[in-house]
Amino acid sequence: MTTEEFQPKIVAFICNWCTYAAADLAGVSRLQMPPNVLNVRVMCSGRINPMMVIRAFSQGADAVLVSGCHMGDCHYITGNYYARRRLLVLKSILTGLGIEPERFRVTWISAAEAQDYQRTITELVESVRKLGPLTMFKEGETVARESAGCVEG
Amino acid sequence: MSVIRITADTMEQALREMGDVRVLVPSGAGRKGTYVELGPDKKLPRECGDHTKPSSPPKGIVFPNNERLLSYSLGVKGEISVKGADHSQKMTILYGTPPCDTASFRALDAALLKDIPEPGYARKRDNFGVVGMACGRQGRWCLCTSVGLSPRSTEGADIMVFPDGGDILVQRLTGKLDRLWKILEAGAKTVSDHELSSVAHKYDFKVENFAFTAEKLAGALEKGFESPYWKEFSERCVSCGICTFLCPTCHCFDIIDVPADELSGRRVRTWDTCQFPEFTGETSAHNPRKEKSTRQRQRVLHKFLYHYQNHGHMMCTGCGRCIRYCPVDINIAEGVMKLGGVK
Amino acid sequence: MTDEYVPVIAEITDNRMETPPGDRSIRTLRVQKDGHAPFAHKSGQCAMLSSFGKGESMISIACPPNGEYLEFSILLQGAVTTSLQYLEKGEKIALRGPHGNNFPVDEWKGKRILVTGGGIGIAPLRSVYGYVLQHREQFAGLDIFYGARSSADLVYKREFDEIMKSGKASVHLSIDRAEPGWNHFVGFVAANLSRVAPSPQNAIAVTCGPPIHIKVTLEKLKALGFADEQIYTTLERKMKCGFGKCGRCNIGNIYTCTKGPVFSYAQIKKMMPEGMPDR
Amino acid sequence: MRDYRAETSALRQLCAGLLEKGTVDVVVAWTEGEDFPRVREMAIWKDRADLVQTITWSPFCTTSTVTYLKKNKAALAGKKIAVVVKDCDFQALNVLLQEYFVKRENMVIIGARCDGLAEADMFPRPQGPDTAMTSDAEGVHLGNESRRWEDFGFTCCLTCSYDHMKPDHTVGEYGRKKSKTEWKHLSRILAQGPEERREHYSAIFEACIRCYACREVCPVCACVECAIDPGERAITPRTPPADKANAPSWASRERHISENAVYLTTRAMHMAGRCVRCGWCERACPVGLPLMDILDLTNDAVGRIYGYETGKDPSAAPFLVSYAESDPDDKGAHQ
Repeated sequence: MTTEEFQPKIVAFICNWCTYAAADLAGVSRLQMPPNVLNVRVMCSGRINPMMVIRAFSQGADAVLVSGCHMGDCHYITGNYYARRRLLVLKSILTGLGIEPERFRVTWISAAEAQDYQRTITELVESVRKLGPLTMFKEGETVARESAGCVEG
Repeated sequence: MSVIRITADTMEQALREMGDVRVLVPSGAGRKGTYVELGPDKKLPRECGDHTKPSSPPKGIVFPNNERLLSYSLGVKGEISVKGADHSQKMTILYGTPPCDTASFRALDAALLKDIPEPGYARKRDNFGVVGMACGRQGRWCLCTSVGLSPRSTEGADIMVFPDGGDILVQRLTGKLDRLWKILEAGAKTVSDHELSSVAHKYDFKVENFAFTAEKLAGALEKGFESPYWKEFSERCVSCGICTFLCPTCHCFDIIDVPADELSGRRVRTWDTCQFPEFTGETSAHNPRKEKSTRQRQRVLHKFLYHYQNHGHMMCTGCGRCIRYCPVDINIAEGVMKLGGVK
Repeated sequence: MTDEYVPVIAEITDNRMETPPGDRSIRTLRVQKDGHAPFAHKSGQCAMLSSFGKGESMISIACPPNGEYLEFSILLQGAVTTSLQYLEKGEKIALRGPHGNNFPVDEWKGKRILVTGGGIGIAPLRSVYGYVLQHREQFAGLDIFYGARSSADLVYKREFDEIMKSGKASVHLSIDRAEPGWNHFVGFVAANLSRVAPSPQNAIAVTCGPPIHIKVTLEKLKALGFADEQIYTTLERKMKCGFGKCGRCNIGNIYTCTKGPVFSYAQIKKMMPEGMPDR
Repeated sequence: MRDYRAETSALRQLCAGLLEKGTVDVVVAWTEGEDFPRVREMAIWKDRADLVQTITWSPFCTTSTVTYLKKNKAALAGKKIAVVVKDCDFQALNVLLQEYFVKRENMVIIGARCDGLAEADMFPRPQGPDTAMTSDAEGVHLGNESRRWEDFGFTCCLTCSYDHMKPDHTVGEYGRKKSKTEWKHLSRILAQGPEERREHYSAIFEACIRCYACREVCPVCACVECAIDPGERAITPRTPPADKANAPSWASRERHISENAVYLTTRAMHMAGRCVRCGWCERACPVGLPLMDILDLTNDAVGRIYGYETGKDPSAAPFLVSYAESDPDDKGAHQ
């Protein structure tokens, strides 16, 4: 598979109050975007458990986007502040493990910023297309060696 | 005759020339060690002992930590189709295991093949042979002579090797590795029983870390079931799986379903351990082994009593891994001795 | 070589409500394969029912051997039982078995059979009293003691009414707390047992239920003069493989999935103390 | 030069006094085991005060008394506890105090100044339990045998520099401590490209056997129900069936590289603001995995980006349940 043909699978967790509205507006405004993104609407970016991101990667996502309201605009006052801290720690870990930082993005897009949403998605898809599929978390069934830790080779 | 004298190089050459056979040898001692394939850059072990014993036991070769049992797919109208897994594996020879690891296959065979065989283990075991080696160096935690084995015992081995200078004496014990045996036998010098016993006698040293004979203590262990000592024994246990996952004979397993999506997935067998609190936990929250003292009791008695009652030999092979690698210094030999009134 | 792990695929031909929906919902599934029972079994044996993606559960077969079908009465408990209860008529189910030993019902012929069940523990006993009812003339008598928390929690109510009407057995029902309109005994099964005080003469007592039920019933039966050999019960532990390998259902050196679940009280007394019903 | 025999007898006296005066109900400390110089954690209750004579303190105390507190929480609940802690255990105790796992007013903290840990298996044995134990800047001396600090390969100890604790009682000189070597390992890993890092960490994920020793020995992994477990530990007889049926399953128990990666990454994530770099997980790992390579990614982020000092202030808010308006934002590819 060449990189031109590679269609990345991207999971986007987006907050109900800002980014989802932005995505909605982008759709209504007919802004062109690559169709590789699976949007998951959540009530607040603060609801995103880091394990959801890890799970998304291990279940085959090539990139994950978490997007919420701008700092100070959270519908629940402080949800995105908590989200920012824990998700960026997660990003540091994932980057350290060798997952390119482009594959995990945390952004803040307000309900009016449909064009920002369009740009973020386009950039994300383009950069991941260049990187190719994620190889870090191989899907269980494709693992040839089923005997972890006992026999090498 | 079933004993020959050859050079270690002849053995190495024979194993390398067998072609479609996977040969596994210990890669090194301690935590970093495991059993690895005999590659071109790897030398066949010439001796064995505590200094060549890896922390990982060889049971994973025939009893993998993670093995698919079946795949399923469901139809939208409730149809089910199930495909059993192919448990077969390439012919594998394990070479150079010390008697404790070799004997582990006797215990595993008894536990997993008797009555109804465990399908995954049975299929892999069919294509698996063990070339055991007499042990030349005891370690600080070894207790093989306490559990009815010795540094030269041949339990579990298909072929046994006794290093003697640059030569090795090779003893055929079962017909399982006859292909290898035929290659070795061609032109080799046969050895008398007398010579074998005089070489084997060199390996007859007594392992004296723990002064007890397990078989004599079985009765005392049975009486000690409700002893308050279990609480003291397990007080600092952290309920991790080291003692059981590293044990060459522990074979308890879990069966889990792993859905790939809503309509398909696989059923997988993984190692499990009696030390995890949820091991016997029922959905109703009833758990017969809620306390860690009861879980440690299960581990010790399973090895030294229940398996002995059911199969006539100790399940512990005396490798000492559980003592050495226990993060909180829980010593199974000490426990058995205290319960048995030896100490 | 047969693969013990590969289940039989059978069909659900009936899914009856036994107790009202809710946290203690019980439903009875009838399972058939091509109009017959998926496999032959004996009274007291179990089968491993699968709900793919959730796991497996060991469930007692709640009907006597009949060649036609298997029945399972399932109490809502966790993930597997929840999805099993949702199975509809015509859907497929995967099961393997039969596992374990059985009640020696054939050896009991000519005796009076006393069945005491508590809660969902009546399910394995149904295979015993069902067998006795099938071969009623070969047994000297049949007493059924059965109790549950409330009248709503009683299973097989219609069946018990029929048995009572037919006069083939004496049925003693009980519930834990009084309810308007309840004209049977109020109190625990063990209390009902001492009230009726059946004679141990030429009798076999079979009991099953929650651990506390078994414990108290055993005491009562002993008080009534039953010998250890006359009392049978079932011991069940968490099971995964069902054929004596996975190592979690053992009581001492006895694996309850192959040597059990049926034991006489005499056998239990010889086991390691963790086999006592209150453990 | 430190003489651990002398410090041990001072510690025994101190603990005997605390029990005698009734200041505490129980002392949690290291005691002499059967296999000198390996030690065992033990709770010494008032009615068995004679056992204080088995208390010991030396560089061989590689285990954690705080893990003992965590694992025996039920037995110790509501009791006045004196606990002997070395420097990293102290930090761990602070983390547990932050999370209200233990109550400070119930604790008497005996801080044992630690100069580094030593592995018993590196010394020839058996040796008598009365063998002299000393240490200096060079290394540890057991009888006539000496080993240098570097020989043990305990990287966490070599880079340890805790110096801000205030215990109720002390053992050993409680002065300022400097790390023996500078910790460059992580920066060496991070200097590599993503490809090499993936290779390095994949090898760790692949070799993990999921015995969960790293989690169980960890003094700050104190959740009743771990996210990795299939939701069976917190079940009570009153848990409704629907709760049990719908419990989230974050990770499967399959053992292969992908699920192992989920486990170890999740653990690293949950260690943010908790890991005190005691290194016991790494020492306990039966297959010798360099687990601190993973946890240090977390520690590096927490320390370098957020300037948070784990376990320093027992009254501070835990890292993951607090935030600052000045926390940095995602810088895209330039993390």
